[in-house]
Amino acid sequence: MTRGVWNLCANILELRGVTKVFKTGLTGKPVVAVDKVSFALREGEILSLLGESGSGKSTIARMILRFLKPTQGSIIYRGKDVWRLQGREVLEYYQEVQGIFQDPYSSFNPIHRVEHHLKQALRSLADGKKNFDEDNVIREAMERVGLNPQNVMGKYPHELSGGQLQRLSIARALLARPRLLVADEPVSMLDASTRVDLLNILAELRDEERMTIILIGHDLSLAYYISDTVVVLYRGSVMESGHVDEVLMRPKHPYTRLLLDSVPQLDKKWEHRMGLENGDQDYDELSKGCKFAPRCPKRFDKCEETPPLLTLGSRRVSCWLYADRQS
Amino acid sequence: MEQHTVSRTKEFLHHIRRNRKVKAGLALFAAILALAIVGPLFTPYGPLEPTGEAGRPPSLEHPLGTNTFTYDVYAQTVYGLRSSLLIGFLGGLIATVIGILIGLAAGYMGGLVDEFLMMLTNIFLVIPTLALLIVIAAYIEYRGIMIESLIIGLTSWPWTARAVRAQTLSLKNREFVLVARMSGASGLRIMVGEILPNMFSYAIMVFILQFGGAILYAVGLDFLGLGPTKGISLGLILQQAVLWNAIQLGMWWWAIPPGLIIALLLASLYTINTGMDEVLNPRLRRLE
Amino acid sequence: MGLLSYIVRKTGIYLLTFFVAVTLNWAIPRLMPGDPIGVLLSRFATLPESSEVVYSYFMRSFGFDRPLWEQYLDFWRALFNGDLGVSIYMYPQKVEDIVLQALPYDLVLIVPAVVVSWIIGNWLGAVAATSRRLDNLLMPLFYFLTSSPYFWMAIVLAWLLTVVFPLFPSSGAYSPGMVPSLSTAFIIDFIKHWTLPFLSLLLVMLGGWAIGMRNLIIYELESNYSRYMEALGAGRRLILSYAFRNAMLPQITGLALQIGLAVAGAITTEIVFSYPGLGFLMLQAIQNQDYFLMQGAFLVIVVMVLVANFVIDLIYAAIDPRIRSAYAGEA
Amino acid sequence: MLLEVRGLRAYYRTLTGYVKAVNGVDLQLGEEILGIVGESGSGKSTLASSIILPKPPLRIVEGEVLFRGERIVAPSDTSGLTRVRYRHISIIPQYAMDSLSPTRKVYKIIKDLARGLGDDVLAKARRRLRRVNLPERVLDMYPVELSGGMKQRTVIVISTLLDPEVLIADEVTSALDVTTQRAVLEMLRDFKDSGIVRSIMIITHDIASVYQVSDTLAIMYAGRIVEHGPAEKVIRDPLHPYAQALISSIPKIGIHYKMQKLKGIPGNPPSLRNPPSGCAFHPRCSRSLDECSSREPRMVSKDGRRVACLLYE
Repeated sequence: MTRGVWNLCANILELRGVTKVFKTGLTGKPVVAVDKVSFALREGEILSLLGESGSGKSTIARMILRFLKPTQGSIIYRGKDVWRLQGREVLEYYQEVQGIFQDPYSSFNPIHRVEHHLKQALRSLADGKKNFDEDNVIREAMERVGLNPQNVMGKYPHELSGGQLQRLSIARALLARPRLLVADEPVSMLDASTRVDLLNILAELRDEERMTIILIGHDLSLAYYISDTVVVLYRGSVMESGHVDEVLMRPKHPYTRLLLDSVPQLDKKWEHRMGLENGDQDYDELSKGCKFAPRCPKRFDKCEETPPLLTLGSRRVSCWLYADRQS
Repeated sequence: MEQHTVSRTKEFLHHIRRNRKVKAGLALFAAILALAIVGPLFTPYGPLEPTGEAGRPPSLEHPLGTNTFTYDVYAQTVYGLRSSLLIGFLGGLIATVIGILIGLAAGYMGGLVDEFLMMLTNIFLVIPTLALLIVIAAYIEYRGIMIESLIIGLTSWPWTARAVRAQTLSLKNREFVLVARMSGASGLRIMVGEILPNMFSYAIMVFILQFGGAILYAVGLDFLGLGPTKGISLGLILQQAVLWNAIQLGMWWWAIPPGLIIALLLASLYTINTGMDEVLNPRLRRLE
Repeated sequence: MGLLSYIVRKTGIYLLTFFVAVTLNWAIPRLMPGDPIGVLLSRFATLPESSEVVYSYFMRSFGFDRPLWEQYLDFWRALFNGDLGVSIYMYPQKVEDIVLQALPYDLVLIVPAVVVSWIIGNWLGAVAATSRRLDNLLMPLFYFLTSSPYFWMAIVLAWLLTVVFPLFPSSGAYSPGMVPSLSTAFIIDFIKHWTLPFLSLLLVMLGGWAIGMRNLIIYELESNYSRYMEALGAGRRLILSYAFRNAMLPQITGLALQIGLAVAGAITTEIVFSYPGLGFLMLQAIQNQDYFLMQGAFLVIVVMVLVANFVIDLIYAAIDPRIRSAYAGEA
Repeated sequence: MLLEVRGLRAYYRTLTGYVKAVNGVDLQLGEEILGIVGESGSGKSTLASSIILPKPPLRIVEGEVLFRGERIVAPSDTSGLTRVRYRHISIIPQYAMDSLSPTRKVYKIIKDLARGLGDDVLAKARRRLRRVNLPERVLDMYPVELSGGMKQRTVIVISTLLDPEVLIADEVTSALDVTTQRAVLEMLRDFKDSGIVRSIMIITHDIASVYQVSDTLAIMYAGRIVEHGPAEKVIRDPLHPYAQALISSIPKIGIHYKMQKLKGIPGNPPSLRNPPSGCAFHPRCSRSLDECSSREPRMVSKDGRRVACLLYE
């Protein structure tokens, strides 16, 4: 059942030089949150967008979901620029692209019962099937994400746990039968012991329904668990991207290495003391050159200029160390 | 009025009934309301009906005595209370509705709309409302309750607009608004369907303050001789009392009681509001 | 120089407010049904030397036969050479003279009332926040005070302190027959007349500040920094002093917003004591349908409130480090 | 034994009844770094508050806390705390980012807090700021002018300024990036090893990060400690079913969904308003016996650890 006028191409989603500049504070000082980010996403894949706070990952998610307009660059979904869609096309876009968010309790309006948002999504997005029994479809979607409709239907958000609400968010997104799911830190506010079940659901969606998923987060272990490809962001720019085993098992970019050194693992303890970085860093926003240079142990003179995104096999890395080995 | 935790209506009403301030405020307000409704049954006199005796101190027949024009002060007070309550309700309602509309629009739409509406709000916050009302009212020949409520409502909405805008801003960034947008909901439907319902308990509190504010302005205008051209109101009684030197002539019963009722009425509304604020904002609540 | 841009922004808003107030002042008479101004102008025509009075810019701005924008420009031109028209009630005195004569009485009444009530109110509010017993005792009193209409409080004080206990004169700014001068006799007489209006403003405003400060302090006492200091063994007095300092800041901005209400309160209070300020003037203007005098008084009141707000914003910017740091980034 | 907690029960009084946040905790703290791990509804932060700042709406219902054998906290009497606060027991609060009053310079805050408690505290503060890699001019700044990271390090310096024997660190890493998290944890380890503090109680929900620096671990569930012992043993060979399920549900780099599908703990976090009867974990426990729902397990010691589970009684 094809909808709208989307043409089929290898990459379901492509970001080309996407930039976002915010005016902040009372005086409107410009802050570059996302700086010429480009990456592509193949259908039926899970791509992890990894970065720490202030890396711009959530801003990218909001731009893909058409909540924030990029200052420059374009977001192409199945051949069409997302921000040039008009009227009816916007609704068709949301029939194909849905999002789930970080805070389960903020994703549900406390005044309405939890199925309010599911009914809302069903009525406006699932246009293909007008003759259906609403409650039945909603109950099915709930079971699909491992929820027992009896102890969820008719409840208010504050009566359910974070895990239950997050599953309901996925159920709501599934009602529109989307092809792309943008998950903005879906598990970071859940208890460690229930995160894995959520990730399993996302993985099943990819394997059984060829669902494409962008998973935004900062936890490398969670990303490794279910992703196919990874994009590592730092202060708004792409540092390294590629297949998950290449980037997270055999990292090349110094920042990715620093991240992997810092991630606590339950099977081994940190050996050497890493020492404290100078805490008084206020990075000059508009500084030229590699953004990681001030913290990079392997910094050398070349780093004063902004490194291009080099291609090494299927991996891409933005670092002068590998300039000569460009394949 | 500052940020409130969004409480479920059921739970909110549950706590409200238990809050000491709300109970006390409601009791006092109910008493005054009762006085306005049943009060006139206890006196044979109309508010502007001569009783034959001028300046009599309070007695069984005249619970609040009579004034220089031989009118029964008690009758004047209870009938005057009715018009003050009515103006308070209407004026307060108009101000609250306008304030919510402007605050909601400014908060949700942001950008130029927000800039312009907030500029307008700040201007009207600085200009003294009573002075503005005087200038407007002075030019109106026939001033009835409706007109007085209207001009009060049209000039006292800024407080509400500012508070509602702050609430809207905090709700607008909540993720359930993004969820609604992803379901193709229009801005209007989000404002009415998602944001406004969350402000229900908040709107009540704001209305209570506007109700009190409207009464205060109405009484102020009446005192300056700009009240309803026909009929009686609490402000008018006090204006006459001062004009005819009630105090200097010792007729305290003409001037003190009507003013006391206004003060008690406003105090009851203020107490209800404070009690509700405590329930909505746990940080202010001191657990008994 | 972040502070400069803060001041420039604030001045901009106040100038804009003044502009709106003047425009309202010009527009209201024209919007109202009937022809109140026409009646007033005709009353002028019957008065002596009315000829040269009519030709001032102000009067021409009420030439209804001329296009609106011309009238508007003349209105501003009149304003710039300080011409607010002529009073019918105190003909042929000019409105600006009458109003400027009444202004000092207002300032000497409102400014001390606001300042003193602010100090006492905040102190009482802090005291109420410290102990539950005081809180339950004082708060109902504050609710009652802040809810009392200003003029009713004036009436009560007049009754108590001029009739029941005749300690103070009941009207006027000074005893008849006294000539305003700096002699001690006059000053004492003036202070006696000034006390009751001052007291009635003070008592009503006091309640508002106290309630505000009490809530702010309780809010600050529940804040994270208070809890942290308490966890590190800081004494109750030290924590209270921190809470009081942080609670004072919003009370300064609160001061700016309350000025408008204080002025409105003064208008009605002055009437009870026939205290010759702008309020009493307003009453005379209303009773005599002396529209020019009334609108002149309105404009001066607005200017007074704007100046007060501006001064308070400056004080606030100087005191609150948050404002300076927020703007410092821009230097 | 620096700090001892005996049979502590601490409840929150709310308008709709009691929340039994700490529901019978026994704990001993020697010269070590003890990691206290618990998820939402475990009562770990309440344990910290009960030790250093038990005040309404939190109420100590039963049990006591001893510092060097002396009682400092009991149901009706917390006067003992005033003597030990800051000098002997200190805390790095959960809300470190906004625990400094915005309108008071840092050095003034330090002087107010340490008035009459130590020699020239400002000189010491300068040395400690250098130790955590912060410039000395921080002392002369307003907290509102500091970045988030700088504020947290300043609070760590202030809290440890009088070299307290016991330092409680409540969720100090949750709001930080993974690189700064490691730096802060190593800073705490350095404060312990250099003798600035004798023992640290690190309270967190992130078991992997606290394992890196702690000597012993205590795992909390529904207001009680379910397992407590040396870090290596608890992680390598957890005894309590909750500990086992928790540790096995945490992904590691190298474990991929396609190779090994991990499983979370079914069911929802326990309600502390009316916790499940008997052992609070029984509704979610895969190895629960039928008496688990009726009998509360006692703390027993088993190969070098203490565990509260009927399987081992």
